[in-house]
Amino acid sequence: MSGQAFVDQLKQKFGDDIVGANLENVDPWVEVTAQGLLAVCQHLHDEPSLAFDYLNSVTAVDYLETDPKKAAKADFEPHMQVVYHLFSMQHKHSLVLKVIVPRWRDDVPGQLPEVPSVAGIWATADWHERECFDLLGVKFTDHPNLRRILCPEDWVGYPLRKDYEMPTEYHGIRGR
Amino acid sequence: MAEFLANYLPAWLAYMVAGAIHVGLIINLVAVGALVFIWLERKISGRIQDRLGPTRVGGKFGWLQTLADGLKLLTKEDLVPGGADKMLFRIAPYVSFCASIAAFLAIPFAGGDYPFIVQHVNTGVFFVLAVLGLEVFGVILAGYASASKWSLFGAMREAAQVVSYEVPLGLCAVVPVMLAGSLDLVVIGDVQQGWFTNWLIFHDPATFLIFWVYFTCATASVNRAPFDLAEAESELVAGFHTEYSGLRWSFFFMAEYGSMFSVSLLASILFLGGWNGPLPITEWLGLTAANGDIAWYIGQVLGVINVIGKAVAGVCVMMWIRWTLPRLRIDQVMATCLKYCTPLAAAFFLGAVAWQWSLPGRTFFGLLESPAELQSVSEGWSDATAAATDEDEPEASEDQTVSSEPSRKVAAAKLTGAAALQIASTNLQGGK
Amino acid sequence: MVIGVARTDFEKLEVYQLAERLADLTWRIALHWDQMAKATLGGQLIRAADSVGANIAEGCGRGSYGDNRRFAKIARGSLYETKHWLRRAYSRDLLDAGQIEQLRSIIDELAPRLNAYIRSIGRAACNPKTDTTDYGPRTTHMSTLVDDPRVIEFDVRTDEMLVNMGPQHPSTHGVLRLVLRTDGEVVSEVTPHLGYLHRCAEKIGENLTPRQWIPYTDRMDYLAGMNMNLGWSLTVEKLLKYEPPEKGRHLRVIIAEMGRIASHLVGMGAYGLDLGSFSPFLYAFREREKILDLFEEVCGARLTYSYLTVGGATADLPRGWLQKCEAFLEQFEPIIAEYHALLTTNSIFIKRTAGIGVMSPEMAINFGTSGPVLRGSGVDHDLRRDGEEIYTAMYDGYAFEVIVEKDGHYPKDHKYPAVPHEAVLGDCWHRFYVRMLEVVQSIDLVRQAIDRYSTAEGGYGEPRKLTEKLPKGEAYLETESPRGQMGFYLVSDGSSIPWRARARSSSFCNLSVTSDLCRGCLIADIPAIVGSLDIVMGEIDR
Amino acid sequence: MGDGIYWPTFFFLLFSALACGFALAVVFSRNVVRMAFYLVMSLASTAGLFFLAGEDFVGAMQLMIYVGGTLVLLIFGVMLTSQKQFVEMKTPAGQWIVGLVTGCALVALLWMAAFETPQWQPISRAEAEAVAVQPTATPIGVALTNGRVDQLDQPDETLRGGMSSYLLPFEIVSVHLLVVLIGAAYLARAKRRSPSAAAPG
Repeated sequence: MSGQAFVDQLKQKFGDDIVGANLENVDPWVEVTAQGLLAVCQHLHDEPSLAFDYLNSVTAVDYLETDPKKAAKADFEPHMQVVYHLFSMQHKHSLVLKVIVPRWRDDVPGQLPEVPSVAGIWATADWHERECFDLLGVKFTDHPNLRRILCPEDWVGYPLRKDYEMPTEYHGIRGR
Repeated sequence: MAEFLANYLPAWLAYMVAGAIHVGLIINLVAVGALVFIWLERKISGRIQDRLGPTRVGGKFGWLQTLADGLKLLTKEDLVPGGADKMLFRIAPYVSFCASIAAFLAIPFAGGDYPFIVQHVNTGVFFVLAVLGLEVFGVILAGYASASKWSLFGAMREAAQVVSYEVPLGLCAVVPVMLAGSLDLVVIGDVQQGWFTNWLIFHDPATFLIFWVYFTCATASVNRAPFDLAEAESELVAGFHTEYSGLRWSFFFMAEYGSMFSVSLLASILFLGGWNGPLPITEWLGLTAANGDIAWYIGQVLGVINVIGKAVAGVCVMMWIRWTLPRLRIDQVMATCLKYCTPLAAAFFLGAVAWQWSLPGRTFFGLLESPAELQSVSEGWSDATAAATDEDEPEASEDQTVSSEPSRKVAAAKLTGAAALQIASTNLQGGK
Repeated sequence: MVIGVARTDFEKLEVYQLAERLADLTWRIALHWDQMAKATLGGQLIRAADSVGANIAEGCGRGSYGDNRRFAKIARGSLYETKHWLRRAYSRDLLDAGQIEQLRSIIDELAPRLNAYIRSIGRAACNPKTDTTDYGPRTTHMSTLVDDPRVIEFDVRTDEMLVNMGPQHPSTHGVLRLVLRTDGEVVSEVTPHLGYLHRCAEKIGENLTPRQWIPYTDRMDYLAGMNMNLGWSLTVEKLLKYEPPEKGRHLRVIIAEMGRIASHLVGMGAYGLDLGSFSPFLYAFREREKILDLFEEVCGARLTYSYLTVGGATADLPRGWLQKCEAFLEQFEPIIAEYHALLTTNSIFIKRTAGIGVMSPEMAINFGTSGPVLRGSGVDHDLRRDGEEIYTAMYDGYAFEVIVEKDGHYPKDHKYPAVPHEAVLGDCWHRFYVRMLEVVQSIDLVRQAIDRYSTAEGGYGEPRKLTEKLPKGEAYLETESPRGQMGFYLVSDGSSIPWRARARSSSFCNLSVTSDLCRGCLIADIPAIVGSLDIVMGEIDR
Repeated sequence: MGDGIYWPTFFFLLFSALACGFALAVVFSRNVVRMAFYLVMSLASTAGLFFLAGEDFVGAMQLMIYVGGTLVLLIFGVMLTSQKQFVEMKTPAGQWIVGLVTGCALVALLWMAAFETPQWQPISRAEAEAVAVQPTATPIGVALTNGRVDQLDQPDETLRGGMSSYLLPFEIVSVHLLVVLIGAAYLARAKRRSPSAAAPG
């Protein structure tokens, strides 16, 4: 199935939940709204002709230019992309899904952006989402156990965010 | 020895000196034995694993390596965990070590009229097995007093395992006892003199098989791989001795090697002819009591070398197994004991009884005539009525034993056994 | 050390549920009172009513029975205080008849149950699953009669223990920490805790050019550094749309497959260690050393190579290296039979691994496992055959079969020991076996690659410029590294430094099945199961 | 030096002092495992007394059954079931009194029994040394299987036949022990609520 036809088909089924697609990139991607993510994923997983039964990775990319000079020239508004890489064991094809959310919910610093958890569809999402929450501060709603996984439980901040600053001290250990 | 010393010293001092010498020899045997065995284990494991093992300390073969290790252990801090029961924690290694040493009290190193033995206990087999079972107590105390969960797991495993393995171990030891007609280790060793065909392992197929059951159970009861569940380093860090350091830790090791040595000694006496070599060389060379003290003494020393050599071979086999096999799981260890070893031991025991009943007076799988020492015991098996009617039976057996230069003690033990069997047969008759 | 920590799921306690109902009801009642009543009586009443449940919960979380009992008694005090405030409210005409009836029914039930609960603490932990204590006269539905069908007979009752396996433990392969809930030797729950080796390599990747990040990939799966280098290089090349020359392609196959052999040797040896067999470990390291010698000759390093890089490799293979490599393979191949004798076909080894930690293919896929772990469950998937074009092109024209049990048997291109009848597809034994067979397969592949390499024309692939600008866009690529599919995700904004560099670790996903695989096993099975997943913490924690 | 020290007496006193001392330690100790440890020492000293009396078999039996078996199992049980690490035991005053009364009664009984035994006088050294050490296991084994050794000189054949053996009582005791063991295992099985059955009901 060609890229465009596939996107059209998805759009037909899910309407406005499919926000857009980039078919020019090396790995083409489809953009989904946070509200529609669960339904789309369930469809991708269950539909026999697609059968995306394998979730390679869940991660997020923080789009924020911290340098004020470059920020003026940046071609994007600050936002957060949550990226899902899917694969089908049966058909040996892959797909990239993206969910774009604000860096902070309602633009209040400290309020984590929310994306529904897909751990109910792919068990592996459990740990990937925990890592994503830990390092990038994306809150996956309805996640069975959303705790930090790589950093200590009492760590402050989300290290992979572009505006993260390493704490000067952690339990008496100098940070920088 | 006390009698000998009494010629030169006052009686009370003679007893003390003799006792001190005996105890000193035994402690040295265990301690030096442990040193040698640790070195041996390192060399053997090195060779098995395609490397050299220790090479530096003490010259060519690194033979002083254990001593260097010992010195290092001596200088290490003696740690006691904060939450531990301090008294029990400190005392536990000594309990293990004492039990391990005590087993050597009743193990003879050479037989005959004046056997090389610290204390001639006439129920030697039983005593050694009982005392070996005490070693587990130190391990359990150590595991419990350490206040560490890993130690506790180790102790629980040890308790379950050793208590279970004593059953088949005892059953296996009963077979030589039955064939020799005595619980006395000296007697059991002496009845196997002559050619290697007289060794009890070759007595019949059942004894041959039960020897391997014995060896398996012995390995398990001294906690050697693949049964080293109590210290299973890949699961329990170091099991019961996780919290120990320095000298106390080394005491556990000395106890372990001491026990390995004593069960191997027991195996060599019970099954492998004890101090009797495969060929009756001492008899050929005339190294017997009849040819004077010096000859007798040399013969005895040869016997000691024989028995220790066999035991060391047994220890080496245990090491070989350890560096080859993976470890069993605790439920598999228990299943091995309860489902395989115990029934097998029982079956082979019955097999040995049946063999002895049907083919009395034969040895080496029934191919050869038994030596005279075994005859007197096996007579009881042959025909109860015949024994009962033969009034001169005790004297007859004495004649036999005298003719083949056996020890008086063997004869005495046989006499009691023969008398008892005689009564038994009369009883059977009376019952009819 | 505390044996028998009370469980913290207080929510399931009936006393707690009643206390919750009481607190919520008083809240709803007091909400409609006037300002004066709210400020005086209402606040006090709600505080007292809330404190009943809060103290039960806090006591439950305290761990020791003494504390628990103390807090439960405070809860009882709060209940009496609530009663007092309700009596005042009643006498001041703040409650109607219906409300009084509701409150009375709750309090009448709560008071005796709370008393019974206080008495029961210590006799049974506040663990609703094991708790059969009768909480009072009215709780007929929680009978402890022997013929009650809900009561089952268990083994000898022992206490639960919470044990930390790791981060310093001989068999957790580095700094993994497993928290075990055990009952005697049986493990009821395993919770992995990671992050002891976390260096946030991805953050470092956002500050370095792709070629500068290569050494950091070495330190992910430090037992197969070459394969990590390859994965990242290919990802960058995918974004650059660059194809290395043919000779470089074969060079990469030689190096990657040798890396796979070296890595599987550690996996095999360490698995022996986990099961208490020491010698195979040294045999494996003896052979691995020879591979490391070869690698050292190639790039000068023995562990962190940084050899394969964006564009090809940092240098061509030295002269005479291929002969040494072939000599090694010649010497190594017959030795594998020894490993089979010591481990694969050893009956104790089979007893310890067969039928242990069985993972169904569905579960393996659902948990995103990969590599030998996935194929050990019978899923026919290998990225060298099924991966993306840029990766499969490397193996184009090579003859190899995916090592997986299909239709009840493994590929028959070599002579392998037979599968024991105890082994179940997806158990520890199969995972181990797949690794052993992959070693043989890799030997084959290296031989093929050596043939092709020596006849190929052209260069081996010069490294790209260190500060070369990347095209704008993003690329994700997974490669088949020894432990599974190692994925790299590269987002570029057009500068020479990536906007985002992400490493998707295979061991990370493989480890995530631990708690499901280990449920209800014995303590000794945990090293067996975790070892069969063959994890490397450097890659998991990154 | 003359007679010097008569060592058997010395060891008798030593072992009995140890046995009594550790027995008292058992009574006054509160920690269950320490108690077990003291009990082991006390029983081992008693075994020493047996060895001293030439009863090797009974001594070894004492070691094997009590020390190696019973007490190990006791500690095993404590380890498996204890709520916290080191179990302390407190004895209420009432139990002290009961214990004291029972203990005193027992001591009085033993005292009487000991002094009513006619041989309870020290024998001369010459007599002591003249007593030959006999094998201890053989008579027991024989008595178990086919005949009573103490009645060997019974002249009447028929009477001798009647006192054939201890095998039947021994078997009865064994079976009895087995029954006790199974019963204990049955009682020790804890009852727990099955999660599956509780969920729907």
